[in-house]
Order: sequence, then C-alpha cells, then structure tokens
Amino acid sequence: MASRAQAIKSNAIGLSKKDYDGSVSTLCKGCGHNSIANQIIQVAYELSLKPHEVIKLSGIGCSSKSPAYFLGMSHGFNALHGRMPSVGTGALMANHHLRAIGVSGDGDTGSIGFGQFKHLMRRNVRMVYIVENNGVYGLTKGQFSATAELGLELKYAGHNDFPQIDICTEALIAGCGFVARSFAGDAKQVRELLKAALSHRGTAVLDIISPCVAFNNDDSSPKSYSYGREHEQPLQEIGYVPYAEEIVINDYDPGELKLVELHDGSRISLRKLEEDYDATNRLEAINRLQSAAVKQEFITGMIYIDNERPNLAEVSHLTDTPLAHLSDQDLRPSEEKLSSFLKAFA
Amino acid sequence: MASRAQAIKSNAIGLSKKDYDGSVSTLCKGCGHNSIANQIIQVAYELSLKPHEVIKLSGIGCSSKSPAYFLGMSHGFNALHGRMPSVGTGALMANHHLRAIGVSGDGDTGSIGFGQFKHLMRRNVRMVYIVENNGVYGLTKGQFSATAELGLELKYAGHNDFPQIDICTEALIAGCGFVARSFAGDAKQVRELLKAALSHRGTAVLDIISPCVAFNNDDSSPKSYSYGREHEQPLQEIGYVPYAEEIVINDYDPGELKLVELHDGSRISLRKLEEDYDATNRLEAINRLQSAAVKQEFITGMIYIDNERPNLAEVSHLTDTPLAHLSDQDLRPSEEKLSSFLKAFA
Amino acid sequence: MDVLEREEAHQPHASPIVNDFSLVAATANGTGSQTANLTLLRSFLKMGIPVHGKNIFPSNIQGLPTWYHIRVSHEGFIARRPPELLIAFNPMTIYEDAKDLPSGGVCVYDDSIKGLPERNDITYYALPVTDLIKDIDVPVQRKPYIANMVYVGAMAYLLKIPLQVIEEALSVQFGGRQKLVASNLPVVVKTYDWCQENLRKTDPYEVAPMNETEGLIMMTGNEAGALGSIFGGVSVGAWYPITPSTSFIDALKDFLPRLRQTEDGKATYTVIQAEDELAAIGMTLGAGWMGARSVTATSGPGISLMSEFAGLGYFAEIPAVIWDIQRVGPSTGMPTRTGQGDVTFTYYLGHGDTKNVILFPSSIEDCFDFGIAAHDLADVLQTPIFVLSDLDLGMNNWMGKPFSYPTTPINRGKVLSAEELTARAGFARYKDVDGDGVGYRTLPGTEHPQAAYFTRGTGHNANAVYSERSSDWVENADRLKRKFDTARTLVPKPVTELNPDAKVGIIAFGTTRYAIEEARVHLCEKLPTSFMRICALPISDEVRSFVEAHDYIYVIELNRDGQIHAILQTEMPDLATKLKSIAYMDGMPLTAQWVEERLMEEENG
Amino acid sequence: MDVLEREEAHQPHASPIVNDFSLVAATANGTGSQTANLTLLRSFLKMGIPVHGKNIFPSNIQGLPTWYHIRVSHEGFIARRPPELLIAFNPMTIYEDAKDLPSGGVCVYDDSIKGLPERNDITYYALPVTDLIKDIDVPVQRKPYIANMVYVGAMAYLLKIPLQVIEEALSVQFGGRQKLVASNLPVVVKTYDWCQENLRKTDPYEVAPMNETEGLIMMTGNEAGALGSIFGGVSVGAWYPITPSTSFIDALKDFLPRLRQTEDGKATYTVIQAEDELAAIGMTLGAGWMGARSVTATSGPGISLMSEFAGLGYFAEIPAVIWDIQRVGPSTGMPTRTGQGDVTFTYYLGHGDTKNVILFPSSIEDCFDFGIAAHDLADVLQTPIFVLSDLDLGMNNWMGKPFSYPTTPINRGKVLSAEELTARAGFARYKDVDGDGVGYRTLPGTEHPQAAYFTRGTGHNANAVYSERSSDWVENADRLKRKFDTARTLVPKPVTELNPDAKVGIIAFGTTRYAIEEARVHLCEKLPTSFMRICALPISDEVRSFVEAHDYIYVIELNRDGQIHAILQTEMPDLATKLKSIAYMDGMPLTAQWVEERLMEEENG
Ligand SMILES: Cc1ncc(C[n+]2csc(CCOP(=O)(O)OP(=O)(O)O)c2C)c(N)n1
Ligand SMILES: Cc1ncc(C[n+]2csc(CCOP(=O)(O)OP(=O)(O)O)c2C)c(N)n1
Ligand code: SF4
Ligand code: SF4
Ligand SMILES: [Mg+2]
Ligand SMILES: [Mg+2]
Repeated sequence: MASRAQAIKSNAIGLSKKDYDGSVSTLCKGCGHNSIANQIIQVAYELSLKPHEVIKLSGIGCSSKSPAYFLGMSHGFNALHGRMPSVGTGALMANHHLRAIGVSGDGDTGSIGFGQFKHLMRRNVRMVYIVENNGVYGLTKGQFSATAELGLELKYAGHNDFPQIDICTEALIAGCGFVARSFAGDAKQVRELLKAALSHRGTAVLDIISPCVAFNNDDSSPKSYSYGREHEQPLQEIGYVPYAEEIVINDYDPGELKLVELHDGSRISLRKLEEDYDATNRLEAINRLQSAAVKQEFITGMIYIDNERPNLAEVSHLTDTPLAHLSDQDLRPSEEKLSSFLKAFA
Repeated sequence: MASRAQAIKSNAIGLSKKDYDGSVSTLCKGCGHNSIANQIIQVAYELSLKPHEVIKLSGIGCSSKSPAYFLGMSHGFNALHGRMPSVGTGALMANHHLRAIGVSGDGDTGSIGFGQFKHLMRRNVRMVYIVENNGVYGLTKGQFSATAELGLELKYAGHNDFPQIDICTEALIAGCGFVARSFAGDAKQVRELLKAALSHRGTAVLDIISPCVAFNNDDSSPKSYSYGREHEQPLQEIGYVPYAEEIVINDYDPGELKLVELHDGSRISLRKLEEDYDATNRLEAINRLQSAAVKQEFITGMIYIDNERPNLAEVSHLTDTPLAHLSDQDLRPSEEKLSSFLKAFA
Repeated sequence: MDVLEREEAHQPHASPIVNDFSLVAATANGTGSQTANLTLLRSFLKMGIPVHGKNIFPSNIQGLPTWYHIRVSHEGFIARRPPELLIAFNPMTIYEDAKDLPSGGVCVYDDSIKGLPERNDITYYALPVTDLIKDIDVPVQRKPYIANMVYVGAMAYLLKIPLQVIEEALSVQFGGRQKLVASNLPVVVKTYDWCQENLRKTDPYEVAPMNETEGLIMMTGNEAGALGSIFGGVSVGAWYPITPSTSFIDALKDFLPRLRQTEDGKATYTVIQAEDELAAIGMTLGAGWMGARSVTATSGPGISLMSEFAGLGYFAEIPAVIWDIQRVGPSTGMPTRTGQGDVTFTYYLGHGDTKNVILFPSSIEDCFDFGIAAHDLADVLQTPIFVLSDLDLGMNNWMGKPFSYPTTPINRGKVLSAEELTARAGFARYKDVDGDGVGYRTLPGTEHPQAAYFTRGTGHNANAVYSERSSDWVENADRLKRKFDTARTLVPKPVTELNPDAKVGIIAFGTTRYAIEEARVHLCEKLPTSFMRICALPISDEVRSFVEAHDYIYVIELNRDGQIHAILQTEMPDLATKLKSIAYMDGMPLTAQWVEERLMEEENG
Repeated sequence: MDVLEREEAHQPHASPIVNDFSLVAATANGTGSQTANLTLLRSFLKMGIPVHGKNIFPSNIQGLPTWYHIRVSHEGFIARRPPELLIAFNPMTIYEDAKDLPSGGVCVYDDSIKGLPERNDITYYALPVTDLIKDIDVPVQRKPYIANMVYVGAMAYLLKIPLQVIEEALSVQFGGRQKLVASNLPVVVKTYDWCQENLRKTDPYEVAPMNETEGLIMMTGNEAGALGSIFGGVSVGAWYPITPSTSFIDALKDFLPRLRQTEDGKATYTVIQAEDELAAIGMTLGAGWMGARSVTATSGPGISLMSEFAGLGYFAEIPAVIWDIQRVGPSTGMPTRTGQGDVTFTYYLGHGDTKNVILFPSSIEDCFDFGIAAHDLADVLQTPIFVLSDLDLGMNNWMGKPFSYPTTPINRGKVLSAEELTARAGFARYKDVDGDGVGYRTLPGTEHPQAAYFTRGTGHNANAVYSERSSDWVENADRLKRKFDTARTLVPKPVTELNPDAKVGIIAFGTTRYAIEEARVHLCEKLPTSFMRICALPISDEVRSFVEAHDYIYVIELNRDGQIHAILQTEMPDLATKLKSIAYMDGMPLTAQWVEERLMEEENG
C-alpha cells in the first residue's frame, strides 16, 4: 500500500492530479472544450490550488457544462445563460478570498450575456473569465454566434451577414486589465496564460479558440444545412456526430504565424505575439487587434495587462473577514444602537 | 386669412415648423434633452421630411420621453428600458421604407440596454440612434450611469469607481458605420450631424452630451448627497430643482478646444475634429477617441463614416413592398401549394 | 433473392400479436440513429398501420443515452406505452433497458455489448453488428452511423416488414437521394438475410398491412405550427435558439422560401436570430406594431425572459404570436423532456394585472389551424397570443389528416387606412368604439395628419396621451378586461366528447389527450367518462356547461401543481369542488395505463 | 410679538372641527414643497395628534403637478380621505383641485394664480405670496422654494399650530441645520403675522394638542424595511434604480455606515448598483449561495426581468430577499402611483412549477420585522423570499411604535461546517434528511473533501448531480412541494380581529388595512365584520378557520383582477364560493368611504 501511494505523484499540498478531476465529460469527443478543462486540471495541480478555495462558475452551453468536468472538490455554480458574471459578482463580494474560474461560451458571452460581460469587466471583479470560443452555439446545434466572422458560410447556419464581435477588443475597451488569447489545442500556452490569469488582481479574460467538431462544415456530413434543404428533411431528424480527435498543435514561436486545420478542413491563422511586444500599452494592444482582424489573423498570447486598477472588493473597502462569514455580532447592531438610531425619527 | 397663411413660413412640402412640434415638454427647464428635441424639429422642417414617413422610438428615461416632444404627426413608440433597439429592428424590418429616429439615454443604452445597442449596430439596422448622454440616470434621480467618468464625485451619487463606457468607441468596435459626437447646446453641429445621420444607410450613432440640470453638483443645493447624510434626512424628502437656463454654446472652429461650463460650475472640454480629419479611417478614429479620453477631452463632429456595409433590410433581400403592406395573396400561399407541399410528408 | 421474394420466408407464430406493440431503440446520442428510427416509423405508416414515434433524447450532442419509442396500434392508439420490444444498441443503458422489459418482451441487441440481465421470460436476439457492416463501403467515420441500419434489417425480419417498404421509407427519409439509399439499404438487406438464416423467431410480435393511414401525413408539431404561421401570413420571425423550439424556426426558415417564392426572388419574409429572448420578443412586437404578422418561438426560460415585453404587448396592445414549446421546468430543468408546466406563468405573464390569451394545440392539425388562428387573433384582439405546445408534440412525428386550407381570408382586425380616417369624425387609439374592448389602430406610414399616435407602456388615455389620472387608468384597465372577455368568444372552442352514460368528466389540454383517449376506451365499462379538451384560455362558456353536466370532473395535466385545474377553479368558484386535480410530471408523455390507474385510485378513494 | 404670544390671537369658531380633517397641498414638482409638507406633518405629530402624509407625485423631475395629502385624526384613522382643505399653489391644477373640494371646504391659494372656480360653498383665503417673500434674503433661484413656507405660515395661523411647534418641526426637517431654519422660519412668521392682520378665519378646521403620539416614530416603509434588512444581518445589496424602490436602497446605503461602523473603518457590507435587474438578482443570488445575507429591491418591471433568476433561486434553492415596492402596472404603468398588482405574478414567478414565498408588510413595524424575518426565512427555507410592499407604504411617512429588537438570534438554517461534515455519514445536498423538504447545504470555502457540490438549474438528484431520470425529477419536485408546505408553518401568521357579532369577514393584506379598519368602525352597527390581515403566502391554516367561522368573506385588494382572492379560492376550493372579491386599482390608496360604499353595495345587491 505504502509503495503504491508513493507511486502516485502529488503536489505541494499533497494532492494528486486525480484530485483535481471532475466527473466524466459528456461533451463530444474531440471538442476543444475538453482540452481546456484538462489544462485547468493540470494548472490547478501544478499551482497546488486548494480546491476549497476555488469556485467554478458558468452560464449555459456546452462550454458552460465543463466546470462539472474539472475540480470536483470545488464548489460550482452552473447559472443561467449569459448570467454568470452577475452571479460571480455577488458570490465574490460575499467571499472575496476565493478564487473564481468562470467558463463561458461565445454565445453565452457575446449574445445574451454581452451586457453582463462588459459590466463585469468595468467593475473589475476578480475572476478568471474564459470564453471557449467556437463561433457557434454548440448546445443548440450550430447556429452562428456573434463571434462568427462576417461572410462565413456554414452548412447548417448558412451565410453570416454580420461582423464578428472580438472578445479581446471588447475587453480592452471595457477597461479590463488582463486580456489574452489562445487556442484550445495549444496546451502549453493555455496553461501559461491560465497561471497568469489566476494571479491577476481583477477580471482576467481569456479568449480561447475552441473548435466545435459537431457543427463544422463537413460536406459529406448529412447534418449540413444544404442537405436538409435540398431533401426537404426536417433538420432535427439528423443527429449524427462523426468521430473526431482533439486538435493538438505544437508549440510555435513568438512572432510566428501558425495555420491550424480544423475538423472541417478549414483553417485559422494564429500569430503568437513577439517577445518584445509591450503588453502594458493599451492603445498598442487595440491597434494590434484591429490590424490582425483586417488580416484575418488571431494574435495569441498576453495581449494586455494592467494590474494597477483595484478590483471591486478593494474599491468596496471590505473587511478582511468575508461578508459571508461575519458573526451575528458583526452583522446585527446592538439593541442600544437601534433605539438611539430611532430617536432621529421621533 | 390668406395673408395670415402666407405669413407662416413653410417648407418644400408645405409644412410649417409648428407642424413638426410635439406636445409640450415635461422635462426640466434647461435640460439638454430639450435642446436636442428642438434641433430635431428644425432639421425635420428643413429637410421637409414627411412626418408619416418617420417613426420615433425610445426606451425609458427623461431622454426617452422626448420623442413625445417632437414630430407629433409621426408614429412613436416609447418602449421598455433599454429595449428600443429590438423594437426598432422589428419595426424597420416590417417597413424598411420608414426612417427611424431613436432617442435613448446613457443609462438606457449603456447599462440595461448595452447588449441590444451593440447588436443593433452589428445588424446595421437603418436608424438614427441618439444617445442623450448626461452621465446620470435623470429620471430615477441622479445615480451614476456607465458613461460617468472614473473618479467623478457627485453629491448624491457619491464617488464613481468604474471606468466610463465610451459610446463612440463601443459603436466603432461594433461595426457601426456612422459615429458622431456633439454637445446639446451646439445647435449648429447637432443639426449638421442629424442631417447626415438621416441620410445614412445603416445605424447612425449620435452621442450627444446633454447636461442634466437637476442632478448636478451644486453645493448649495439641498438635494446633494452629503446634505442628506449629514442631516439624517431621507433623501426623497428633498425634491427641489433649481431653475436653470439651457446651455448654449457658440460655434467653434474645427480643431478648436472649447471649455463648456455646466450648471454646476464644472467644465467639460470639447474638441472639434479638424477639417482634414479623415472620418473614413476606422483605426484612426479609434485612436483619436482613445487619446482624447486620456486627455479627458471629448472630440466632437463626424468621427467615423462608412456607408458601404449593407443594412439589415438589404442583407435580408426584402421585397420592395414593406412586409407590413403585403397583400393576402403575397402572404398566404395557394391551396394548391399547400396540398402539393404536404405530399412530401405523406 | 430479390426484395419481394424474401417476404415469404417467415414461419407463422402460434398466436401472433399483430400491429399492437411498442418498441424502443436504445442508442447513444450523435450516432445518427434517427435515420434508422424514422425509417422504421415510416415503414409502418406506409403499411397503413397507425403509428407514432417519440424521441427521448438527452440534452447533449454526443454520447449520452437516447431512446426512440414507436407505438404501433391497429386500434389507432398512439400514446406512449412502455415497450415490449427493445433494440439494445447502447452499452450504457443495456442492463436497465432490458430489465425494464415486461415479461414476454423481446430484446434485439448488438452482440458486442455485454452486461445484459439474465432473464428467461424474454426473448433475446443477438446481432453480429460489427460483422454485418465490416464490408460496407463507407468511410470508417461513418460506420457507427451505418450500424443502425442493422437493427432496421433485423426488425424488418422479425416484425415482417416487407423490405420493399423499408426501401421506400429510406428513400423518403433521404429525400430521394439514391446515393444515400444505396449506401444504407445493403446493410438492411444483409442483416435481413442473416436473420433469416440464423435467427429463429419465437416471439409473437409482427405487423401486417392495414388501410388506416391512407392519405395521412406525418409531421412534427413544430413543422405544422410553422406551416400554420406561414398560411397565417407571417412575414417577420425573430427568435433565439432554445430546445425544443428551435425546430419550429428551422421549419419556418426551410418552408418559407419554398412556399413564398416571388418573381424577383426577393423575400416576403425575414427570420432574424436575435441576441436573446428579450430582443426576440422586442423585434416581434416591433413588427406587430408596424402591421406585419410576426412570430417568435421559445421555451420556458425564454418565456421568463419575455415577461416584461409580454406586459408591454398586453398593455400597449400590440399583436404578436409567441409559441412556447414547453419543456420541463422550473429553471433550465430538463431541456429535452416534455411537460405542461408553463400554463399559469404564461397566463399571468407580466407584472401588474396582465392576462394573456393562450392556445393549446394537441395535434399537428391543431398546430396548423391554431398557427393560422393565432395571427388572426393577435390582429383582431391587438394583443400577444401565446401558443403553448410541448416538446412531445413539437419535436416528434405525428400522423395527421392533410391540413385544410383556411376558409376565411386573413383578418387584420381594426386597422384604419388614410381614407377611413378621413371618413371618420376622429381617431382615438384606445377608445372602445364598438363595445368589445378593442380600439382602432393605424399603422405607422399612414399618410394622414391624424394617423399618428404614441405607443407606450405608461398610463395613457383613450387618445394614447400620457396620463396619471386615476379615471383614465381605470377606464383603460376595465376596457382591457372587456377585451379579455371578447377573447373568450373568439378563441378556439373546447372539443367535447359526451358520453351519455358518464357521470364523470375529464378535462385536459394538449398532448395528454392521447393517453386519456386510450384510457377512456379501456375504462368504458368500469368508469364511463365524458371528455373535454380545452383549446384555449380564457375559457369559454362551454367549459362551465360541461362541468355542470357531470357529477365531478378530473382535470388531468402534465405538471406538478395542477395549473389549469387551479385556473378553472378561479374561473368557476361555484364549481370548484367538482374539479379534482390529477397532475404529474416526470418529463415523459403520459401513458394510458397511468391514467387508468390514477383514475381508479381516485375513484376508489 | 414673539412666537409664543401670537397663539392667543385667534377667534374661536362657533363649532370648530378639531383634529379631524384632511388637507392637500397642491404644488408643482421640483419646487421643493416637500420640506413645507413634512414640516406640517411633523408639527401635527409633535402636537400629539395622529397624522399621516401621502405624497402623490408625478413621474417627472420638474414641473408636473404634485399633491401632498395630510390626514389628521383624533380617532387615529390614517387612511386617505378626500381633503376638506386645499393649499392651491399650482396654476396647472387649481381649477380642478378647488372644484373637487366638498361643500364647506377651505381653499388657501397664492393670489397670483388665476382660474379658481366660482364657489360660494367653500372658504377662500388668498395669500400675497410674491409680496410675502420679496424681502427674504435668498438667491433668486431659491425663491420658488421659499414660497412654500408661505403656506406653512398660513396653515399655522388657520389651523392654530403653535409657531414654536413649526419651528421645532423645521429644525427636525433640516436636521438641526440652524442656517436653513433661519432662512425659512421668517417667511412662516411673516405670513402668520400677515394672516393675523388680514384674514378672518371663518372655517371650522383646527388642531389642538393631544397625547396620542408620545414615543412614536415617523418613518417611511422603505426606511423601515432597509433597517429591518440591516438588523436581519444583510451584508450584500444589489439593485437597479427604479421608482418606488430606490429609496429602500438609499436608506440601506445611508443607514449601514451609521449602524455598522467597524474599528478599522472597513465595510461589513456592500451595496452594488447593477446594470439592470437581471444582474441585480443574479448578484443577490450569488451572494446568497456563498452564504451572505443578500437583498435587492425593485418594482414591477424589475420583477418581470427577475423571472428567470427567480426560477433558478427556487429550483437550485438559494437564499435571497427581494423587496418589490409595488407600483401600478401592467408594464411601465404609473411609476409613481400605488397598487397591489404583482401578487399573482410574483407567487408564480418563473416558468415551470415555480412557487414563491411572499411576505406582505402593512406598516413600518411590519417592514422592520418582516425585513428581519425575510432573511431568516430565506436561509431556513433556502429559497428567495419576496416582500411585497407598495409605493404608499414604501415612500410615505408613517407613524409607528419604535421597533422591537429581535428576540431570536440570526437563524442561518441548515449549513454544515467542515466539522459537522466529518461527524456525518455523508452529505447529499438535496436529500430530505429531516422530512421538512429542506436539505443541508455547505458554503463554498468550506475546507472538507466532501463539502463541494455543484449548483445548477438543470435536473439533479439528491447529490446535486445532473440527472434526466424521471424518478429523480419527481422526487426532487415533490420535496420542493413539501418544502413549500413547511414554509406555511414558518411565515408570519395572519393577524385577526374577531368580532363576535360578525357573520361577515374581511380579508386583506398590506396597506389597504387602514381604509378597511376605518370603514369597519363606521360600519360596526350596519355591518359588523371580523378582519383578517394576511401577512404571507403560502397561507397557513388560520385562514381556513377564519373563512369557516364566517358566513362569507370579502377579499379586498388594490388591483384590478382580485389576485389574492383567486389564490385563496384555489387554496380552499371547498370554500371558494364564500369568498367575494372587491378589487379596484386607480393608483390611489383606498379610502374608508369607498370601502364602506362598496361593501354596502355588495350587501344590498
Ligand atoms: C434563456 C435561454 N435561452 C436559450 C437557451 C438555449 N441555449 C443553451 S446553450 C445555448 C448557446 C450556447 O452557445 P455557446 O455559449 O457558444 O456555447 P457552446 O455550446 O458553443 O460551447 C443556448 C442558446 C437557454 N438555455 N437559456
Ligand atoms: C426595467 C426597468 N428598470 C428600471 C426602470 C427605472 N428607470 C427609469 S429611467 C431610468 C434611467 C434612465 O437613465 P438614462 O437612460 O440615462 O436617461 P436620463 O433620464 O438620464 O435621460 C431607470 C433606471 C425602468 N423604467 N424599467
Ligand atoms: S457540439 Fe461542439 S461545442 Fe458542443 S460538445 Fe460537441 S464539439 Fe463541443
Ligand atoms: S432630471 Fe436631468 S435629465 Fe431629467 S429632465 Fe431634468 S435635467 Fe433633464
Ligand atoms: Mg459557442
Ligand atoms: Mg442619463
């Protein structure tokens, strides 16, 4: 027994990596969201996070399911579609010592939850906010989300007539002090950014491109839109998700452009920010994002960081004891206070 | 009679300026929103707009009341707080020939309505969208809105801990093709921009700084927050709005910086864009807005224009006849069509 | 042997059970088993046998268990019935699925799956699935998909479905794309052949051609509803994706271009994907205000989010049609399960004294008819009309008579043109000119100096002018109440089956009817009942007469709290004690057996 | 003459009406008349006379008409009563205001305003306002504000309020700031002097000191509620501004730092202005989930927007307190008028079978007590608790007994610490261990390997694990129903006044009680009644007993549709016909006269 226990590696607080697992994922095989969950597990293990000091938050969507699949010993809250930011804000004001990992989707964040997302960042609530960005609504079967590119054609969703929302630019404009982007299959970069995000003072936004294997553009797939149309078939009759492998990419160099082929054969271009890129220059960051967008590139890495602005708990001058743990005495003023207070109303 | 009729000036379609009036304003004397309503009346008169070809839309707030105070012969819809964009989208899809003037406030647009505002611009719905921006919630008595500057102190609202949302930057980022800013008291500029906006193909955003006289910072005013606090007075007991004049500023030159003193003695800095400013360069526009913000200046004028992107009605390939006016025949397929259609389900 | 010859190869069972069983195909989500299931379903239909299929699927895209139920009934009963036949193709559930079979049941399984319970009272048939598909020429990725065709072949053999029928059904299923038929049919045939050679059929279940489905169509409720909306003249749709309403909009987007082509190829419609449900209903109301016929479809969470706009629609009196394809709540609940839990909430949707008109379709014919009626009612009553369907009706395929073309033209209600305005003395938007509580409206764009009015959710007088006057408020609120009473007379009437022997009545609405109708036949001796299916709220006078005509009434519904029961009690307090509630919701459609048992339980105390 | 001497100068009226009248000050919004009105109100209180003031104000910041009603009653009646005395300072409404006075009424007006109706049956007193303030040394901007002090002086003279009392009241009003007192009092005195010299009092209305208000406080319901929340241990508030709930949060923000100072000056609370009501309730629930006591305040439109989150709170079982200060709906309605129209909607708030616990305060004492109780109930029941107040209670000043300090400690309900977890066999979040339907919860941050669970609005089993299993759903839903029955036993009990002579009972809730209580006294001979004031939903057993004990019951409420009447009918269908609805809402608080008339109308017809 002793030898077996020793064989299992453990971190600084004596937990094994398994202790950071969640329940078994019910997402599709090959879904980018699974890769991200795995990196969260890895990072929590490496950082020796105490599970009870972490809370997991999410909205609704395939992405938002994933908090169930990591850190099973941490409290989690799978809230409403697009409303994770407000729940997180309340929770973290009630206990500002806990660390929060929020997982959302591009639909959850960019559509129904857009206002809450922006206002979360304005308030600088201390939370790692991950957008698992696939350009579609996975869970409701492949409609365009607001992060889909203008002009994109998908078999089911058709033609996208609207310009895409860029999560990183939106974050920057909203005053967010930690803006980063990565790709789900780039395990190393995801981990690095997650670690940095976990030590950020306020809201840390991580826009992670996370391909959806089910609602891709595969021509041979019978679930495509044109198929349904041509054949006068009710679309929901078709529910076949082809088997796919997770897309994993090798590390690439700062400054390098990396073409990644997605499940449907389409490609996206990632460019890792150069080593000498100054991530503390907000205007420069905006410019880089804008010009990359024109070239249809996604810059990856730490786009902007500013750890100066106090977070919501700080500007609220909270007592050190979390509000949720204040004693009755702290909370209920004395009988004398009540009667003297009421005198002013006599 | 004849001579009297002749004495009243009329425009190209034979209407007098009075014909563009609405009902009497119930906003405070001196409120910037009144100035804007007057300019809308003037512009509609000068452009000889047919009142029945215009619809007026708004959310909820002092600003959103103002559509009642102009163009009384146009249909109007005072919708819900923050939800004017969706109502306008539906209305304009049902009749894409009408011109829409939407009036909102900074609370209506920047807080509760933020998501709808952003998505309206993504869709490029053909609407003049005016934000009557006063940095506070006027109608609910002076709370900070999301456009209030970081660090601002107001007697009632206290200290503002959050960075301001910049309506123009948000519009640019959302893909809006007409972004302009002005000041309510700058009648000439407001008119010029309104005229341009009315001929724009898609969403035209006009961010008009429009001071609130009631919830200013006047130290002598008994409605101030410190007053209430010091004296243990329930705040709502105090409801005195001092008389104030509308703030009117003289025309200033392109490139010039204009300091405007508000009712409370505080000042804002407006800088009119230079004549050679290139309003078709999106990146430049973003940069200008960002650097002005750092200097606490508001640039005014036409910040960005791009009339190329088709509007929502256009990308929807609508028939020329407005959907709302299609005949029964256009709308209801024939009996034969029904039965042949059903064959596929036999 | 060709397809025709094979049919002779069966040995007749001693006492066959013909055209009367329920079968379930248990698979994993995302394997594409729907094609197989619908092929079976269509085969039965093509054989003239009354049939109905229900997809019990998870809220997941790939991997979680999914069950497809097919009820075959020569008597025409199509309610859910616990299955006697199981197609066990999912390792995750095989044990429980087989355990749940009744004695005498049949289990056809993929022989690569382990873990079946030991049972002697059911018949097992093992299929060598891997073997049967190994030679099929499709990309390896698509093998799991093709595997489902194996059970189609097996069922064809076991239930005696002519292969020719399967071929036809497959062809319909693939919309005639012969290439797809060609890649699927061989597996069916191969399996059939294998079964013939290797299986000895010992169970009694089989099908035989009938003549009961001649001319019938098969469609989902969402498709029928979308079609109704189109024949109701819809031109603006706005929505936000949510199960199980998404397929309503998918159908709308699919059908509109096919049914409403124009010469210049321009669209007489638009369907906008909104950023959320608040925007969806906002767009819908905006379009309705402008005079277009507009529709949105959603489910519970969307209904919650539409509350504020519902109140505006009610109070500012704007036409709109809202389909709520009900799923299981509260909250996000079970998105892929069925229920009738949104009745009370929708009836009162919106703070203040808001009250809404609701239609309850119970069949695809209703979906079509009410789909049309909803738009007329919205315009005539100038108010949002809610159509409460459910997942079972909306997403499953149902037999139905080909829909009847509407006999009355589109009714746009009281809309004044410029000419009519001139002819009238004056125009006051909210004046009750006709005593029915419905004012006249003008559409934006009407060229007339008096046409314009100001629409608002704030207090207003008859001229649509802002007012905080008490008398204006009361006058307006009372008129709205009057209008609601007008609605009573215009909504679809309840459908009654009076049984002269019955002292007891049953009231229900929507899809519970199928289990109830079946139960009533079974109980016709023990407990003869009359039946009223309510089609709308507010209720009309017929409901009172029905209740009065019986000693007491069971109100049966698929929710926990007996929602319509409570509403009926408040509408008829004098009859409240005659109304007994039978309410239950576990996410599954009711079965006749359950209805019978519950009724007899109540009867016996 | 100094302040004291002046009082002797009055001539006694032949038959004076002492301490029994209603007066109204009609002014324009934004002129600061509230200070004048509250000075009068406080003067009466200081004289020991039962009094109550109601502000009837527009949804506008400056210029629209506003009325302040003061009811003075030696009998202690404080319901609204149509005024006999009018202070007519608003040209926009002067004609109608004066026309509405009863015969024998009194009209004190600013003599610069024209347009009074010709009436011989009322007494007019003209005040030369412009003259009286022309010498006062305040900035010209503030003149209209100071002008209001003129009517304070006039009323002092006419009603015989000692000037000393006015001075004291002013001082309280200005929080003791003598500079402000000094700039206002001279106008009062000057007017008083002028009246004495120039007016001949011919009307009978006057006040005289009593001893009925000794020790009482005066406060608004929103202040009392906020105070209750504080003594209930609130630490997180989240809100979005909306009339008439804003002053609840204003009070919270104002009182918290004064009542909860800490040694290091750090805050034991936070109050966050959210971006909308969806975010406000989201924050409130987030904080409740974490274990803090959290509150939000809103009104109708906000309640609509909170629907989806309410359902989540109910279903995921999260404590939170939501104050709904009701205004007139549907929709935006009349934001500055009062009503009780959100009852049904809030009771069922959230799609699916959601059902919420509601408290109904009717006084400032209730606001304080229920304010505390709401937080305990939220924690004990693990569900959102709604407190339905209204504009009348929330924003107006009411007399009350100084609040009683809570006698029981804060009750946090079933929260398991790490130690308790270790002591237990296991932890299943949603298991009904105690049979009351309430499970045990753990707070995030609890250091124990078994502490964590996953909170969700989707279907789940007792272990909080996602489930689509029918039996899990039903078990959970039934437990929630059981919990709701537990709530019945824990919410504040109804308050009953049994009249042994009464065959008829009255049921009401909230602020309608004042008009009803007064009407009952007037009707004690003609129609003796018992009275039950319901304090919460779901109802407890006492309600049934009360109904059973009487021949029939009038359910009186301030909404159009008789909302609580309908709820009572469904809760007690066997007694449904004994419940008669009297429902009305025009935005104004009920009057006793109206209650009497309606009751007698019902009795006689
Ligand atoms: C109020 C509400 N509306 C709609 C839905 C249905 N819904 C569930 S997930 C989803 C979209 C999810 O998209 P995204 O956030 O991009 O997540 P993904 O599945 O792509 O990871 C929608 C619309 C819902 N659950 N709640
Ligand atoms: C759903 C909802 N929440 C809150 C309110 C209350 N409310 C009315 S106006 C307003 C703010 C208006 O601010 P802004 O848009 O800046 O307009 P302004 O009055 O300053 O012109 C609020 C919060 C409301 N009417 N509806
Ligand atoms: S549908 Fe797409 S987003 Fe959802 S689990 Fe599957 S691959 Fe991932
Ligand atoms: S309160 Fe402010 S925004 Fe409102 S009308 Fe008055 S000045 Fe204008
Ligand atoms: Mg997505
Ligand atoms: Mg504002």
